[in-house]
Amino acid sequence: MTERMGFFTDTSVCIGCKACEVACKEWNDVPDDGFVFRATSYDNTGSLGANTWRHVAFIEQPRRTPPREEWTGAEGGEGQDGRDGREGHDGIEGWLMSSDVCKHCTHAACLDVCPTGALFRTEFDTVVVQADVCNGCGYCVPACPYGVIDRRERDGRAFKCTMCYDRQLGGLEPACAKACPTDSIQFGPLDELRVRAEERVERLRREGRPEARLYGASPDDGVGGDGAFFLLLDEPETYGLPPDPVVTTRDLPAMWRWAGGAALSLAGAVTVSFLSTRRGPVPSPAGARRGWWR
Amino acid sequence: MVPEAEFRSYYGQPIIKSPVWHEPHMPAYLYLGGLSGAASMMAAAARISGHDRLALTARLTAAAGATVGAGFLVAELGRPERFLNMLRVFKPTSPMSMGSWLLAAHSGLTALAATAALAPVLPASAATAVLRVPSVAAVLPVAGDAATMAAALTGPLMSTYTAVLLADTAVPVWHEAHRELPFLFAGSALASAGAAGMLTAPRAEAGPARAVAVLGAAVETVAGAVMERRLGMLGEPYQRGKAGGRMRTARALTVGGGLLAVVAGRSRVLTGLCGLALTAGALFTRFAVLEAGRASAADPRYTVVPQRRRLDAGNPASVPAPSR
Amino acid sequence: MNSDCIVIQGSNMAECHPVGFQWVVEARARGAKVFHIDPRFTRTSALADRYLPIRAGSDIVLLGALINHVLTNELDFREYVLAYTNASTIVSERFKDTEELDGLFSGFDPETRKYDPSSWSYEGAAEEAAAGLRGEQLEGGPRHAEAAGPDQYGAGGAAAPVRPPTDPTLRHPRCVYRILRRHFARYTPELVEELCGISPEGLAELAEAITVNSGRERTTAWAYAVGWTQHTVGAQYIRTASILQLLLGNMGRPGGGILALRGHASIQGSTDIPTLFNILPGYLPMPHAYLHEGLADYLAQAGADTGFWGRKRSYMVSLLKAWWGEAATEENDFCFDHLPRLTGDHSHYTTVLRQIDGTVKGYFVVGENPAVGSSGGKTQRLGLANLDWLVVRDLTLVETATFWKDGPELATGEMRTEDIATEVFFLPAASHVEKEGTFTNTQRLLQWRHKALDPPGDCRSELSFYYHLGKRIRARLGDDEIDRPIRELTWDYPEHGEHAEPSAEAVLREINGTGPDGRALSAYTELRADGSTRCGCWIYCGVYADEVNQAARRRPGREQSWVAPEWGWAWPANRRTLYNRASADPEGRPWSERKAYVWWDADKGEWTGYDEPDFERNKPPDYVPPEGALAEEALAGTDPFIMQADGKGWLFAPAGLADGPLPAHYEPHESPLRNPLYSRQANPARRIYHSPDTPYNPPESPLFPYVLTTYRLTEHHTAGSMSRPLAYLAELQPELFCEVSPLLAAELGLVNGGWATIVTTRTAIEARVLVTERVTPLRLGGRTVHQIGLPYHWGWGSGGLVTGDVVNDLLPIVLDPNVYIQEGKAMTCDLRPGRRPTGRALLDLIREYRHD
Amino acid sequence: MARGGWISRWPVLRQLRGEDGRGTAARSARTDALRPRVEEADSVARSVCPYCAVGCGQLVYVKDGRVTQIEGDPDSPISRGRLCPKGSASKQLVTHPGRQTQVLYRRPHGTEWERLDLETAMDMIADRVVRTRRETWQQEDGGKVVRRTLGIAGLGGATLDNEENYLMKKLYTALGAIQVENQARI
Repeated sequence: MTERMGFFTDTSVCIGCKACEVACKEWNDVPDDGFVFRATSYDNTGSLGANTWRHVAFIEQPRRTPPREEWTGAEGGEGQDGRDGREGHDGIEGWLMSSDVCKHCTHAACLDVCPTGALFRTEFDTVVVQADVCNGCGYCVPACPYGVIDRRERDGRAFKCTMCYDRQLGGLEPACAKACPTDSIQFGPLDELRVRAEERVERLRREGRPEARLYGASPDDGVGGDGAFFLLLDEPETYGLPPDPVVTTRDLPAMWRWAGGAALSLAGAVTVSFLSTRRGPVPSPAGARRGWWR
Repeated sequence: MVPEAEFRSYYGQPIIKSPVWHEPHMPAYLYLGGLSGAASMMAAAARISGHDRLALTARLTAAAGATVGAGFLVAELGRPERFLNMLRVFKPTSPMSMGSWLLAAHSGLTALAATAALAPVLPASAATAVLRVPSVAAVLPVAGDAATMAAALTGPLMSTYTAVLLADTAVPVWHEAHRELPFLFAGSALASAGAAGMLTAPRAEAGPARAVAVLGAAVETVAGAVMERRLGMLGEPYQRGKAGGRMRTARALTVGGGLLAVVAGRSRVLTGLCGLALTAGALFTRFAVLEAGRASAADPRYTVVPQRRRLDAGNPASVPAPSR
Repeated sequence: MNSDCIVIQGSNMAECHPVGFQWVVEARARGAKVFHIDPRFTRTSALADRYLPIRAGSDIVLLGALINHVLTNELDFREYVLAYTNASTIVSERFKDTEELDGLFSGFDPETRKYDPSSWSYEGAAEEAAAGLRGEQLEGGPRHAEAAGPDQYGAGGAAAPVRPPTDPTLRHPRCVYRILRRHFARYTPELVEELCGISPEGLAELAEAITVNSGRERTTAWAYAVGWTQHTVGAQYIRTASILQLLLGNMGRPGGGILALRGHASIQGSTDIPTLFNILPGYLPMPHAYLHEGLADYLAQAGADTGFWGRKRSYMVSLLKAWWGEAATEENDFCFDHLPRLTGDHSHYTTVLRQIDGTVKGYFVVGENPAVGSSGGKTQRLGLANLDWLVVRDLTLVETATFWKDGPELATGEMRTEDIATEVFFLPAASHVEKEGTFTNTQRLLQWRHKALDPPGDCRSELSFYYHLGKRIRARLGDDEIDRPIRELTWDYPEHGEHAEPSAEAVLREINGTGPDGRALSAYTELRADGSTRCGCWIYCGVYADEVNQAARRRPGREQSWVAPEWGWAWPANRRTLYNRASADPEGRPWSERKAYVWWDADKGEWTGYDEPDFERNKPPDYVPPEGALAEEALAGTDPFIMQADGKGWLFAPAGLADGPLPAHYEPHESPLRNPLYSRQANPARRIYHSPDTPYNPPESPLFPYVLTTYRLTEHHTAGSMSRPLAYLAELQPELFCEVSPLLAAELGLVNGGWATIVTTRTAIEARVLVTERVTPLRLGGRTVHQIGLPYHWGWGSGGLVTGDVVNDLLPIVLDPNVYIQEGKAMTCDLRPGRRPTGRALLDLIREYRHD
Repeated sequence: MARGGWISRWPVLRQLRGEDGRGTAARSARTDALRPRVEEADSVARSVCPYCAVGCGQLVYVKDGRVTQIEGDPDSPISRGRLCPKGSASKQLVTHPGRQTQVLYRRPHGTEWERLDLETAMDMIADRVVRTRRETWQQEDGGKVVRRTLGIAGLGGATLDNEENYLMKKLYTALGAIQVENQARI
């Protein structure tokens, strides 16, 4: 296994241009996700799925009064005319944009539960689906704690971000990271990215953005840390991310134990049933042929 | 249930993906797998205890359940032609992988057991010629009995592994119910198998089947009740909406069937009703569980709130170091 | 990128120039403060330090107030202002300001609604004429800002004196500095609050930031786009910013200036080498029938004789030689008479009306889609329907090509396909990868595109089309007089490939120009007025220097200085920052180490620095021009603005503008407010049309209470023919929507995701509703003014996977008098819930709204 | 990595040989053979994005006469290899099915498009230009020589090359057509 590669998505410089979504689709020949006006700010692709491997979320933060000092444009004058002009309306405090992607978990549930080996861990420590193997059992879909992977209708197989595995094999960076105009999406050795992210978050906090926090960067979390982690400016759930995800297979041993217990109970129940009704009706004609153990 | 204010989401969109499994495929497989498993256990017990008619029908039920169930499983695949890929890897971390190997073994065993049992009465034809090769004919009964006994080991697992299959996902009402689900399914499997036995075996031998049915109904009912209570807020999906309705129907049918089984006595009609009720109950349970899973996945509240509470309580989730 | 403060106003840079915005993000990371001033909170605002919501169409008030702030507090970069601008120049006593004439400058003729600029001239100077590059370089703005020159300035005279009377103490009441102070005195914070909706606190913060971040050590940059140009006072918006930036000493210096963020790959190139009616390549004016009898006459009036423009004869003669070769001789004025003459306004919208009145018979539309892309789309379509023949060249079947088949007028019954006599030719075009050639980007940088593969099917480049069309036309000529200009035209370029594609490099070489020896020239200073040199576009001279395609240079950026002089080629003479002489003090030393860019190296006796000096390399700072010197010799070593007659940055423009030497605030043609400054509601010289098909919304009309502004989205391109057919872009913004504030939505009962109908006197369109706090209702003069935003990318065709109503159909046809750009950024409209009526019912609805 | 027949590639066997069932053992032959498609390109052209005026560098990869990929040119000091969504969609711009590749003709009062071959179309257009020019030629206007036609007008987009604009302006002007306009004004 070579060095572990990953994504660091710094949402504080994301301009929501969606170049990542397009670059990803152009490279990976991902079909369009339908033409639906969702009226959810500028987001019309909704969420990650089989046909959207990068998804940009748009969160319009209504201003909470009193204006929080740290937010852009929230202080002093603007807060003033904001209130004047809006007749009680709080107006806009900020517009968060964030490019979501498969997290390539250290403990990846999709990979754990895949029965065919279609999902596998690459030499870059990323998690990739082999389309030539997947038989569309769909198990990985509900297994993912982030709701990333999904089965493509009609095609029948499961798809998700590969962190451009083929490009990495050629020493190229993933399409989304390469296209990203403001370098909000950074690709590189995970360890370096984590250091860079720590520095960035520190700086933001110094500049008066206490709400800045890293998401998925800790190796101690419920999935053992994400290969693709984020710098967020609000609670994860407002971005559609689980606040404290856990890899479902963590509890698998316990599950087997309970299932084993249930299996034994079942066996026991059957035995009891037969024992309790041992003295049954008159021996059937078959009764002549006793069991061989007699 | 936390107040709305605490709970935030992205335009109310779900965080995890709903299971893509279709109806009736998945619930039908869950039912048939359970039925086959319990039935094979019953077949063994019956064989041992000399309820040979019951043993025969149980063998056939087990074989049929496994075969048809496997059919539903294949039909569920997005790429059915690739069903053999299920045996491509051996993966302890994947209940479905384990289940596939288990199903392969179990369906093989039950098929052999059934064939052996049927050999004497099968009409002579090219297809069955092999069964009348003297050497084959000689070992077949023994092999059949051996297969039956072996299936008694795979059977109970067949009936309960499906609970792990569901629990080992991010679907809140499945994952959090990983203690009770196996018992719910085990009970349901017993009830189904018992019902099948009552319906197929001659009255004279139906006694044990009736007992199995009653016990199954009891276990299923109790497990369900316990599960919903322990899940607390996460129990809602089992009580509300479509899933709730199915759950209640399942419970009524199971309880009713159970009671009927007790009093049915020698009445063919009552026995028939009872068997049908339990069978329907078992089916409804599986449909209800699947639907509850979908409902809990579709509402971000069931994903976010428990995790939020975990964080607020200061004990975030964690996992032991990489197993790789 | 080197700015200490960046003000983005009239531009949504993050959305419309995302990749360019990376430099803003970097500057911010280095500590620069970023302001965004816009009617809407956009993706740019989200990344700015500070967002100020402003009412569309009120920018001059804000900028004027900033100028007022700088002047009254004497915060200007005095040393720079005195040395490099015309602040001390004394203006003719005949000049009268808007403050004296209630919204008019002296020289206005109510009959023609045009200005005679003679009274704006410098003390003791005769009238000014229109210099080709007047103001243009300075403004960095729409390169055709002098476009209307020839037919605007009446009888021109001699150029501005190179050394007009001045008062370095700035005390003379008629010196430019004093005039400015008087003129902008009324642009107060109170006025800003009343007209722009920006609070005094917001204004104070902005004023503080730009003044603190200007001077020797620091620079502030301004970035704008069509949010400034598409107004009836568009050119004056940019003038106002220029005045402010000159006062702050931010022109010609690193991290300073005014950036025009242009919207199309080569929109810059298409004005440098114009497909515009009123100029020839290199901003030489088209000859005017009533002004220019012959070449001498033309040159005498085509602008200043001092400054580099003073070489205009060599530019013009070289162009004529490039076009008519041997046929062009001293005797025949180098075929000057082959040039057709203008007699007035022949611009886009006027031409359309000429289509409707039947004057125009044939129309070529190449890579453009006026049926949905121009204001008052219905007028456009009426024009198209009245042509004899129409040639459309594009990648997809644009609405302009299919209007006869599926235009909106068919649905309303105003047109019937069978009645439309227009003969339509649709020719598929080659894409940017299927042909070679140069684009000129927004920084005047020419970049060569190599051809990747042949175009499919019948697709051809425009180069190929026009070349072969020209050959066919020449083959059909007789030998009579009127055919001479074509017969004698130089029209032979090497052909290659199975499609006989003409060589783009050969054309570029012709544009670059050749000397007497037939070899490529390397600088426009080599151009001669005697006909010994040929040059297709003097400002591009040097792009093929040393017989090398300089635009194709691609030395990796990481291997060069941040100026990256070896990537492509920038006009003029590969200079990346114009007038960069101003980045050094009068003695030629950098204003500061931090802001060093170009400086005088006394030892070597030449100008040097990071960039190509935009100055005569060996002219020392202490050079004083001899009397009667011409062209560049007439400029001193301290005159950085070398295209100007006097080498100064013009705070006050004695000529060159059609609507006044100074900016004044006028309301948009359609506005819900009365102009409190003057009794003149809107720009008195604005260009209006009286066409029954495109009436105007009356000002302050209760029928149209809302301010409407239009804009682009990152996910689409202009009218959508390059984005709506693309699944990957269409899915990102699938439907036309209007952005409204929750307050307005509540008032009108609009539902997020539902439908709304937007109405003007032109037409009504429907759009999905996007309710958002990003649109701010403004409190102006005690009343709440609601603004409505509409992206304009949709149409019914163009092979679009997504379609929608045509926003431009709502717009009025009213133009800026300098550049003839329509007012597309500030109109009024009505808004109602639900979808629009269809068919006849739509016409009935509009009738209700028409005030006649 | 195991090659050869599917038996020896069967992951279960490879697991028995000690490979990771969630890693190397699960790899398919196709996965082992994977490479970035740009490596197979026959040619790479250095180009410039056709959308806005920033002028981002593009690399155009061509294989078997088809564009297989367009992405940013890292060498460009303007864009440093980055592209916006439109620039990133450039490949679709030049390859999408909605793109027209045939000449179409609509005769006066016609209700449908008709096919026309390119050469014929060019000749017909040339005929019309010459005819219209002659019919609408204006030698004088109010006693002043103008030598022009108001019968022919042109409107150009701002995505045309400088060379193209140059030939257009040159030809129009020589023809005496002065109503030449451009998106720059719009």
